[in-house]
Amino acid sequence: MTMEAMETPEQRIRTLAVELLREGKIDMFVGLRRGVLPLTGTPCFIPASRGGAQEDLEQAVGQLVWGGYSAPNLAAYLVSFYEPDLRLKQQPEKPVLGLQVRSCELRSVYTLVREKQVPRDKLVLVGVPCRGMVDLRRLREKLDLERVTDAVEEPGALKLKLPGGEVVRLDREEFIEDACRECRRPSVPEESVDFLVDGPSRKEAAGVYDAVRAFEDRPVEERWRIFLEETSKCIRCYACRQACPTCYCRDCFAEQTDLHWIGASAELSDIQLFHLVRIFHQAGRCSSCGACARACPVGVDLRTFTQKIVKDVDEFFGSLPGFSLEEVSPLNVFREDDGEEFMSEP
Amino acid sequence: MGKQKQQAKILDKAKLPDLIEALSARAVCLGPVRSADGPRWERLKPSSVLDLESVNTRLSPKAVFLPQREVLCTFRGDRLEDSPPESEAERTVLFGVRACDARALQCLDLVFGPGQSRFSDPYYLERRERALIITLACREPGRACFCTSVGGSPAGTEGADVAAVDLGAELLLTAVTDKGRDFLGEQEALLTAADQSHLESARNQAERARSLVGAVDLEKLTETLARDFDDPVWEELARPCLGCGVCAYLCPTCHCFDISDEVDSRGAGVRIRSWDCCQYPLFTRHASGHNPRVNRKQRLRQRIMHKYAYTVENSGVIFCVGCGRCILNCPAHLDIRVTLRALQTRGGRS
Amino acid sequence: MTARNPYLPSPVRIEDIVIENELRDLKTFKLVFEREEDRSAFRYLPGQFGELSVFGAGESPFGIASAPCEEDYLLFTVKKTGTVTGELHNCEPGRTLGVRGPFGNGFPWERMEGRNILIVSGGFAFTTLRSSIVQMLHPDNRRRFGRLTVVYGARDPGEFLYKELLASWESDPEIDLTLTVDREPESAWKGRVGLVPNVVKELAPAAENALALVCGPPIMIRFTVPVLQELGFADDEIILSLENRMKCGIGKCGRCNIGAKYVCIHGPVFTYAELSDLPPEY
Amino acid sequence: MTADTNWQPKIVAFLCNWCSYAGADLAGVSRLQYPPNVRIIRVPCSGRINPLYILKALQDGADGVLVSGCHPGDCHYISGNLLARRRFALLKSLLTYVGIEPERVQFAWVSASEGGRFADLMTKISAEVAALGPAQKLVKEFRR
Repeated sequence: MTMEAMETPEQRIRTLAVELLREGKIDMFVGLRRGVLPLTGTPCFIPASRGGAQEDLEQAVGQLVWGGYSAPNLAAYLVSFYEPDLRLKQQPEKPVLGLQVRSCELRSVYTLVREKQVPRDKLVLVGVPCRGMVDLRRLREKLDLERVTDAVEEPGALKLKLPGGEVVRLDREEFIEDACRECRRPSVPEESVDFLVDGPSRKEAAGVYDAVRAFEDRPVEERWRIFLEETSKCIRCYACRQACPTCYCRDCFAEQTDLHWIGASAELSDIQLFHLVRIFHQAGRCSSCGACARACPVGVDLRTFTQKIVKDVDEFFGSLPGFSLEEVSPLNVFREDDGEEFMSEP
Repeated sequence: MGKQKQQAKILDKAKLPDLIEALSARAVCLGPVRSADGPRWERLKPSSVLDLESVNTRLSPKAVFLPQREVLCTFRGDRLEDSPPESEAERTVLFGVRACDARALQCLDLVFGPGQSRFSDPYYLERRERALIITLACREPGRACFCTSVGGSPAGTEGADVAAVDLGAELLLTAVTDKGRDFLGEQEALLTAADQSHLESARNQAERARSLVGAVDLEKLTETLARDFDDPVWEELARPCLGCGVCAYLCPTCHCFDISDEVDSRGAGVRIRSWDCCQYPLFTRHASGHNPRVNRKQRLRQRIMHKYAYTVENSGVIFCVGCGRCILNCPAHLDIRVTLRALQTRGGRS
Repeated sequence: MTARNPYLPSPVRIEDIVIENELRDLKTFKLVFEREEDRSAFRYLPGQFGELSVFGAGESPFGIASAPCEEDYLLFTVKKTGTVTGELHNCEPGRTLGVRGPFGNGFPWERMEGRNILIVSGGFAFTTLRSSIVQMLHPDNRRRFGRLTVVYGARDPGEFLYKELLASWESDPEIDLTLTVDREPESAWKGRVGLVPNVVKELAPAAENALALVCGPPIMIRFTVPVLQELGFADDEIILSLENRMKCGIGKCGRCNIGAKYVCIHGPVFTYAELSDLPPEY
Repeated sequence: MTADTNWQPKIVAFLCNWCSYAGADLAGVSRLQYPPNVRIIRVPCSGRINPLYILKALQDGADGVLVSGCHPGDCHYISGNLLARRRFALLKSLLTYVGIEPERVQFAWVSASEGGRFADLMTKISAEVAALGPAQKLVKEFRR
């Protein structure tokens, strides 16, 4: 048994980050640190030049965590590092980033690389195992999360400390996000990253489209009623769009001022158009990471609707965003025998 | 005056439905109602299940006075029609407003009243005038609360017409304004007089709650913000920000808005005021394409400066009441307390 | 509601439209109030702005190009750039628009009295300066001001606004007008050739007892201010007008601020000294 | 809401310039009867159709939308219609999923020589949409 094998995934991430930063292989490491609130993770950006002192670097890297912390998809931060500043004639040299990625984040990264938003050669990918992310919404339904004073995550349990000092022990698996429960590829393939951190990952899920199928089976008016109810909650804060790594348009159609596709306010039909187009634009891109639904402050059930496009792209065209540079966008190609049962005949 | 101030009353919680029924006859009565996503501001019915225990509602009650989408005027073709009818000109009672949110309304009053410019906002002010605010003191603040660091307190009564304290089986109601006194007078039949022990347990509870609120030392903030507009710390602070509008839309004092015209499928035109947010690039972009706040660093800085520096300079008030909504709901789990601390400790180096 | 609702536009009719330039993307709209009480209530200073509505497209702020002494109508010169301006450019005379205002502080009229006035402008930012000049040249007002010097530049001769008015000023002894174009034009051109800052430098107007009103594209302002400083203008004698994105015009909607100052109420006119104390967010 | 007994559905038809528009034209010159409540919008190719066009039509009050292009293999731009076919398959499925009646948004191939097919198609679609009644979903309507 090597030394490495004895490290926990968290220690291994820290070791790799220190090495990469110290050896000058990356300009910045992007990972997660604990948020102030229990069971949350917040993005952590550690630049190589932190005044140079060894202790400083180790202290910064010591914040990096691995676990089920509820956190955004880190791939959502990449495009801003590489998009050109249109005001400048000559673009400055872009940084090389070390990035801690779980499998869903990696799929987003590959989509961004394929779509030329992020250069692969500027990324050092550190794949990490994933046991699923804690679902804060579900926890909130169960207990007064806003008053929980501390929380510890164990492989099979969540231990939360209540204001009175009482500790509640919950079955971890019960409080994992749907996106993770339904994840069919929780492990990072070794060949798709530069470093792979060993550790326990979830098992591959079966029946991933069950929720979509169940929704499809509802009567049409009921489907509309639910869509209406869900979109009525939306406050148009754009958190779903901003949290999504593959919603990267510089000028979103919702904000284009020359064409004015939709109104600027929270008018219901405009909100519905926004979501329909947002979902449609995720065809062939969505990694099913769940970041959009997680980001929503008002609990719109984005997953039920966004997963539909994933399922259709998968079932109609046999395409699912994965871990390679060779995949082609399903909407940039066609087959002569693509299904056309949906088309009308006189 | 001294005697009137003592006008504290007791409402048996079992009589809450009666109170709601009595109020609903003459006013739109709103309160925090239990839902799957936590308490929500809703129109109350006698059968409503009020949530008086949760820390606070996800969305703040500012939407009652500054709706997310509001018609300013209507038109057809190029003709302006009459202003929208004041059909909703009913009294509004907000029951169970947290102290932080009531203080936030006072911030909004500064903006929409005539103070900041010589113009008043009739839409906002009319709703404010029609409304009665009944606050509910916090017994058990949440992890994200920091009202005491920005001048508030869990049992504060600023912005309240009537202040309520939850004493378990009963509510202690104290009038704070004349409007509040009138209200308690009208509801006399449902109320009994409070005695010394009620007042004492309310006091003890307030003290206890106050001691439980986490503190952020903001003593040097105004000074550092005034100095550190170009500090590199802003770049660092903005990096994890996703650029969405959650913090602003959920904030009880954020009030920036847009005005736009919409025409429906039948040619009816409305001029709409809708919430807008300084974190969106479009917010400041000129028609020419030039944008004074073109990147996230500038936009995050604007939000912080607006709340903790500009409003202080213009009206002497910090536009943050420490409700913690931005902390609880940020999709990147950024914590404004950490940001403010970082600005004080790291700012000013350059 | 006792006070007037500041969000409600007053109806105005387009009486005339003048296409100002060869590119045809600048038009001046002559607007007449439909209601006399609106006309008499709309009392403004040069340098203030109004919010123009094209119902259905929206509302945008524009500096008022007419002068208070032109009592019967308002003039707005509009460049076609976005939704509202695009729709405005589609309008024909006779159509009803909405106007709100006047908003903003306007030029410092009281400070200007008794002083020599230097006006420096480039491109289509000349609008509120037209208002100022017309107001100053009015026989009732002229003697309250000293020498009036105007330097106005455009890319080429076809791009000057208010060509008839400029022609009349050229022969007017009450005003010293210099027109300049950026580069040697193909057609005959009597004026100067050269960028505005350079022309100001050459003309070297005296700074003594003078105020400079400067409106133009940011790049012109950036290079003109040092020239004026060199000529001896103090920072608070250089007066600029800003154009941040605005919506409400009344200090509520929160987007036009530069630091703690709102362009719509504290501005749009600021001295260079005031701007130097503010963050560069304009 | 609409108690109007004379109500006729409004149908917006996006027709490709090279085939379907010519097909509609042929229906016209051949004096073939089809319902007059169709608003035709000519586009260069069915591949030019942004899903937003369809959604906007519904939002602005169309009761039904038809998109029509050249038959597979006939596209003037070689494969515009085949790329479009994938997008339409997804869009129609998504709209149906959220509860839009499938008859509201239809896709069909019509060639330049198929005037009869176009007329028949419009007759059928018009009847289907009429049976559904006025569109209520995704429509921008300010109720005051």
